[in-house]
Amino acid sequence: MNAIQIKMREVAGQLLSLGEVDRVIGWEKGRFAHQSPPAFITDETKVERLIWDEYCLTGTAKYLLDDPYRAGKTGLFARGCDARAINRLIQDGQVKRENIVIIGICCTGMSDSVSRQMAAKCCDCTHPTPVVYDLMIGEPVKPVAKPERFKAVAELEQKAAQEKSEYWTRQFAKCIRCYACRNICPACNCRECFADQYRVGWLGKQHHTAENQVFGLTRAYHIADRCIECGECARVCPVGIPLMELNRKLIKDIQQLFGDYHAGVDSETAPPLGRYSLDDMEEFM
Amino acid sequence: MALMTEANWEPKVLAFCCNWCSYSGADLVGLNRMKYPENVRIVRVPCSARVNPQFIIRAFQRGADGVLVAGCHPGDCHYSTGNYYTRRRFLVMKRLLEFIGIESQRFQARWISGAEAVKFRDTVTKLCEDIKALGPQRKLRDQK
Amino acid sequence: MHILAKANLIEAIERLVKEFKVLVPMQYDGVSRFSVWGSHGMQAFNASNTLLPPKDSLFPRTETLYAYQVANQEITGVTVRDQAEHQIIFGIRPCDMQSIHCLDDVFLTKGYADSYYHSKREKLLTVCIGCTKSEPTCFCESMGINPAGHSGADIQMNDLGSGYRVVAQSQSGQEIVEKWKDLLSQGQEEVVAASCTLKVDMNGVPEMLATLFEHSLWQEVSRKCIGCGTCTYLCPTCHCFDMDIQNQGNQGTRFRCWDSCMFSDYSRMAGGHDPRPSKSERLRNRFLHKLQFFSERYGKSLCVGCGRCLIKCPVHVDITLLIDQVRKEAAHV
Amino acid sequence: MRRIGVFICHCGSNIAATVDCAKVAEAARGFPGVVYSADYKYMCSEPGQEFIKAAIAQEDLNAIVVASCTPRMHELTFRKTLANGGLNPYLFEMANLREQCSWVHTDKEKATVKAIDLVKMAAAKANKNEELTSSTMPVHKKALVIGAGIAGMQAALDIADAGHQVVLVEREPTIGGKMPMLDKTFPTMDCSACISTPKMVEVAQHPNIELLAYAEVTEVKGFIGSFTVQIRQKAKYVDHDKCTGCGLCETKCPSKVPNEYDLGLGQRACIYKPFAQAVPNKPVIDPLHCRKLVDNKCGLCAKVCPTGAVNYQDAERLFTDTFGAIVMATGYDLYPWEEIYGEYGYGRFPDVITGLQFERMVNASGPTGGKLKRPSDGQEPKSVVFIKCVGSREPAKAKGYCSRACCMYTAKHAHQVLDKIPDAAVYVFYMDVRAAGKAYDEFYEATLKDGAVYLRGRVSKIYQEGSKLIVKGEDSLLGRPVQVTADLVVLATAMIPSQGSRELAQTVGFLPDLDGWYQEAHPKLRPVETPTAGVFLAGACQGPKDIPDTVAQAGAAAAKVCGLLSKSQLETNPMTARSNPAICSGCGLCVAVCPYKAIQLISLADRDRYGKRINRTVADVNHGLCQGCGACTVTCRSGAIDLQGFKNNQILEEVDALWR
Amino acid sequence: MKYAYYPGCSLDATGIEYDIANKLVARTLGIELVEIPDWNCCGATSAHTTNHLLALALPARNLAIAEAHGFEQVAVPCAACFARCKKTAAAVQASPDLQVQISEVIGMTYAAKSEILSYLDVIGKKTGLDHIKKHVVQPLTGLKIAAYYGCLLVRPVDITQSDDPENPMVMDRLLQVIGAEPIAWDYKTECCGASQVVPVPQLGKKLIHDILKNAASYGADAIATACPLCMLNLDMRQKQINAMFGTQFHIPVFHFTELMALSFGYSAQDFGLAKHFESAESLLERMIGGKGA
Repeated sequence: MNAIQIKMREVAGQLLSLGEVDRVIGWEKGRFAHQSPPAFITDETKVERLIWDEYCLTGTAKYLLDDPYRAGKTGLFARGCDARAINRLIQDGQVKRENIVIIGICCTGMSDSVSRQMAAKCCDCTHPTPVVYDLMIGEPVKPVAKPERFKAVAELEQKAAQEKSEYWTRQFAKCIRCYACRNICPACNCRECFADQYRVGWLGKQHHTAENQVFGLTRAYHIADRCIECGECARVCPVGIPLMELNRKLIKDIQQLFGDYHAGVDSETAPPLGRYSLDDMEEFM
Repeated sequence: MALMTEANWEPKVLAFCCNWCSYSGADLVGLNRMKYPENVRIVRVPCSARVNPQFIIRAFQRGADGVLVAGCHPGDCHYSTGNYYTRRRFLVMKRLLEFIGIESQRFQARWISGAEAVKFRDTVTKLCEDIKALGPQRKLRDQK
Repeated sequence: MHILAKANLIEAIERLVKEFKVLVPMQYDGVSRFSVWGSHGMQAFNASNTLLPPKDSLFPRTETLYAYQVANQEITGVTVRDQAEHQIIFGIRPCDMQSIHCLDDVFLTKGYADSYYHSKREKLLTVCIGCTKSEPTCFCESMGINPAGHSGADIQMNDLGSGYRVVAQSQSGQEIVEKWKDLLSQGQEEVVAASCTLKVDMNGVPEMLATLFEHSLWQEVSRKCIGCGTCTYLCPTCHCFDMDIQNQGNQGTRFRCWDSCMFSDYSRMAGGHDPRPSKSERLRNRFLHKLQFFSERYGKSLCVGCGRCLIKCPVHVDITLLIDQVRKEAAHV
Repeated sequence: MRRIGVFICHCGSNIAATVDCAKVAEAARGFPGVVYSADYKYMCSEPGQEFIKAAIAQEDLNAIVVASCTPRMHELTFRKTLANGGLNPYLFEMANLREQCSWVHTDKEKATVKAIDLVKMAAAKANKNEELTSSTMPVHKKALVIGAGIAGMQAALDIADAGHQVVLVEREPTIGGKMPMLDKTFPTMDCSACISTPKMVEVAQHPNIELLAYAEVTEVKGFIGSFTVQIRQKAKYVDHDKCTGCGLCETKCPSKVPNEYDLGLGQRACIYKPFAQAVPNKPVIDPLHCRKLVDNKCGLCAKVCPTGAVNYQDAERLFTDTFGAIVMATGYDLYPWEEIYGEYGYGRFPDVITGLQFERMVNASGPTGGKLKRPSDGQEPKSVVFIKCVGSREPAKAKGYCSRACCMYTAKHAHQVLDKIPDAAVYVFYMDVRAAGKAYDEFYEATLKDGAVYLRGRVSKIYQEGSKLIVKGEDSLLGRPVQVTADLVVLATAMIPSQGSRELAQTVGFLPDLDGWYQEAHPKLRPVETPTAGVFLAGACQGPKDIPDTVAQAGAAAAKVCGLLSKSQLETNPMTARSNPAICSGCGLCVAVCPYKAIQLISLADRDRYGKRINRTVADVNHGLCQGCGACTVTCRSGAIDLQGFKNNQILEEVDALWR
Repeated sequence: MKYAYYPGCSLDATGIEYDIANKLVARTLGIELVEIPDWNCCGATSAHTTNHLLALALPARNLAIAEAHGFEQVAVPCAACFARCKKTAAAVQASPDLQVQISEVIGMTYAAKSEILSYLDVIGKKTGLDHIKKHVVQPLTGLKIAAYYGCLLVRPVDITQSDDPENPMVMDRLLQVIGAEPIAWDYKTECCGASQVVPVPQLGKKLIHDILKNAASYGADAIATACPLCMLNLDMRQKQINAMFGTQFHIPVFHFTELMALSFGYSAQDFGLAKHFESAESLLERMIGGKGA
């Protein structure tokens, strides 16, 4: 693992000292061994803080949105999911490609900070190697089709309506409306989220199961054709709601209905729900 | 409200109808004095592409027992491409609603032209019968 | 000294259920919280603490304040919804017990008592169980709290292995001990007190913070924060709320619900001005409220060291690390 | 909260029969925002409308709900009533109690419950209605007609006669299009030049028409009422002001090249008029073949020119102008049969020609002076075979549609051969004869009587045997193969959109159909309009058609343009989308779904959260183009773009009202 | 290049000289032809006029054997067999349940994966023209030849997928490479009457007459074909045509591989030139100095 870490520090040091970027976003150690939160390094003497271990779980791309109009360029360490997140942000017009120096890292999967096993999102990862980068660290690997990642969805689909209804009602009863799933998601880059627009009345502020479900369903539909399957929403949810099952259900349907489409793999192909085809499946005749 | 007590529960079905085709199709049912159950309430929208899937979630949350989205046949849209987007959006939304436990009969999307009065009447009548069989919709209901 | 054998625990609780709504630590679907005795889930007495704090028994997530009627453009009837029931939080930990005291300061002192909180607080009894082991994230000792127990609880129990030592610390606590008379036995076992592995030096911190308002450390710490509400909604002492109307046409209800100072629209004013425009101001505000403002106003820290925010913060913002950094920065300001 | 007045109509007994209108009115009084409610026998009648106006004044109402028939019937009527009553017409909602309640239900009690719900929905929406005013857009009283064939000329003349300015743009050096190439026109057999050249002259002399021949449209911006168009006129190398059209230069020019106008049957000089009666009747120089321009030799034409009009340094000129309306009249071309039809020899046999080449030969001003000759040896053909549907009705390898005019012009050609060559034998291989116009079938019958032999069947092969062409086919009525020895074979080739018409459609901003013909807004109800407001269609560019239909369509398009240009301002539909820059994140998803390209991303000067000046991208809706379909409002996740009159909160209120 | 080789009944009997010539050409060009073991008749016209399933099963069996032996490409010299095999492959690819049915009938699985090529395509398309030119030792200079394709090699277009149905050029290019002069005549793809010449002689013979007449009108010294039945009709029946129409046609007809063999230096005896009805000796003598005689 530390071969990558040494390379990361070397590259970050160069970029900062040459002034190519005025900050680098990577990961650093937290207080405990299983914590490697994002790190923001602004001067080359501090690159020693950068680390690469099995707990670098948080996505780095969405931090580009914190101050979208800052002048300087950002050096961004990007694993497979971060690269797709960058494509996502570029395609949504929130970030300009020329403002980022992408340092791709061929990721081999991270560990869950509680179970210490391979994190769920990494088991299901199809594009471990970054799809867009300026320079690359590690051995590139071809994308892996992992159809079994839809297994949980397929099982749930077979269940009776009542059972599915109870399952999701119970899950969303746990929701504490902390909006961590929305704030970590690279596909959620609205300037003002529908959940915050109380005057329009999309969503009540009350914390109870019905409003939680409306928020969960609406957010799932909003990112249906743009979710890059980075799995962060499910990871950061403090009460463990299986949000990726909702997203995977939509992704599976969209791929079956409108042909193979992987969000964020390139920044040209428009998301399927924003286009149409004359010979789309006809179910409403 | 008499309708709301569970004993003599009468289903309430919401229908979003596009102004140029299905709304005028619904009018034509009236002109021909054809009959269908009283449970349907029609909301007029300029085009089926105006119907936001969030309206459907909202209807079920407030207590709708069934929802219908009706638009022009693909190719006939007054705004040329509106219903192509409607088709994609509700192919996906229909499956999501089923996935969270709303019975498939409760949400229907249909292409109904301005001349297809019979098709509108039959669609609505069948929808109401299915919903009566299924019973009241509890799924996303607000805690009262 | 009274001993309640673990075997009699269920019976003891059953006796309270008649008069009180007993809340016990329960675990289901991966979430531990204080739920009504007998509801769905597994008891979690031996867990160190619940994920969700007990505060929602006193300060509910969503609470209807009053209902109103409207007739031809005027409000005709307003009925206040303020019925509280007798509750017992059974198995509260000393840190959460201290958090209730913090909430008492906010809602009941300084010249205004919140009636909704007050009516619930009057009818609340607390049975505190001391901690026998601490989590790596616990640092209540550093916050001046004794993991073994808390004087503010009505009854203080300590786990002795086969049973619990029971000490009544208030009149109503004594009444409960009376009810358990036949279940109690006598014994002299020593209480084994847990101690926190995570230490942080709190003294002088409020004063240090007063000098660091403009310091750049707030940008540093807040860069990785994603502005979600996890820390505030898991924190036992956070007490911010928002109010809105649920309009039902001719009638409706006014309710209050939890809000988080970390949200981007929390302090946005009409016209779009926001005194705390970015997350660095917001994070600074939360830490200063926890560690400085509250102690300046009420003389005690608003952080009780329960460690919940350390566990669940998606990006591991750590209040203890911050305190260490504050000490370092204050040294040479 | 609004002060709403609810008016329940009995519609005689149509509603009152199955809905207790008084009960609905009484219930309506309890709805939020409703301060006045009444029921009346005929709301849409004169007294009904007066009743509303009176109520507005007395009760100080600021929103009206009328529960009567379908809004598709009387929405406009009641909007006018509000306007007369001093209220903004868009503070108004209708509940459809007739077509969608009383007429479709029988149980009065349930129908009344439903009626109350429908009124409650309307009132809930009315509560959130806002005052909308339609803005206006300037209309430049000038029309642009692209293509100066018979369609373009007729449209230009009709618009100009109505007193409007017209700019007529034509790509070729002369106007007139295909019609002057023809000899006779069916069914009256009057000479084509005699009825088209006068129109060309009329166009050239019309005070309101500015003719730009030898020019192409290169760029079109803007929208209905103000299209900004850039036109590029190619270099003519002849100053048409000085030139008198004497034609001396044409006779002197040494280098001859095949004349495109004669489809390769005739020659022309490098300084040339496509044909004698060309308009403008002045030559242009062919830059590709003129020796002077290519390798700086010769220069004879400049020497002989009496007025010194020749200028070898001439350059192309750019014009930019603003127009209120555009008429597309780009016409058709013939299908390149040589690429596909191996059975007819892939174009190897010179005596296999197209209908247009036949026209050029029989045309008196044509290359053969009206004499029918075999291109191979110039002999007069004694046996002529016509083959119809070459490329048309051939979905397998060419075009699936019928090109409409070939049955008639083939009958005409057969008639002309029998006229010009008394002892000639004429055979026509056909599938069907489609002669549906006025006096068309009679014309076909006459041709049969003249002795044309119609053989029902397709030709399977043509090959050369000596100087003759052997045409092998089948007579499906006799069920026998047939072989004809022919001197000349004329193919009735399919019509296709003119070359470059697809790119031009993209430039102007509308879509051609799958075959490349311009897509009309509605095949039956709006045949001369395109979905893009302000762009109209005339003639064969919209689909194959003959001259009578073309002229009729040109007149229709002109009428539409005159309707548009008669107003100095265009009232825009106020119920259009509007984007809120405060919420818009500039993601651009809405831009792609708008069928009218009415949304574009613009740069907005703004301040970031610390007050620093920044520029950020937001969506901006052009109210002239937006037709109010609302597709963008659903694509916009944050609801920044909303449709006025059908806003998100209005529809949510309507939905919520049902379950309050 | 290695091909499964399906000779078919004609090349085993009446068209034997075509088979020999094919093998000589293959040997020279280094193409390995492996005859499909235990092949059966493809059914030709008689099968598909009697039973549709049989007409598909017969060729399917041959192709299944070829597939079983791992051949990705099958060379089919006879035009009729080529058409039948192509039709079978297309039908099976189009419908999975037909594939199951046929596999049951022939007792083997037939996956319709292998590529079916006429021998003309094998030589004319798959082996490069310059590779062929290297082996031409005796170019047939001055020999004006009418390349005759017939119908089954080029029609129906979507099944044969080989050349332009109206004006094919594969054989013309081959003839050019071996030094001959292909003529641009009109009857390249007109039908030779095939088996109809027997039951409906006046029609069949007329068709053959027209072909010969058109070839003669362009001064063809010989006609080249790539189908044993066309060869038979054009070569064997010239005497009957002359008798019937009073014409004097004596145009030798060759299989295109016979001409190629000659250009590669083989002598007439090496392949059955003597078996031709219209004697070709006089022509060859004139052309290549009598070496072949």
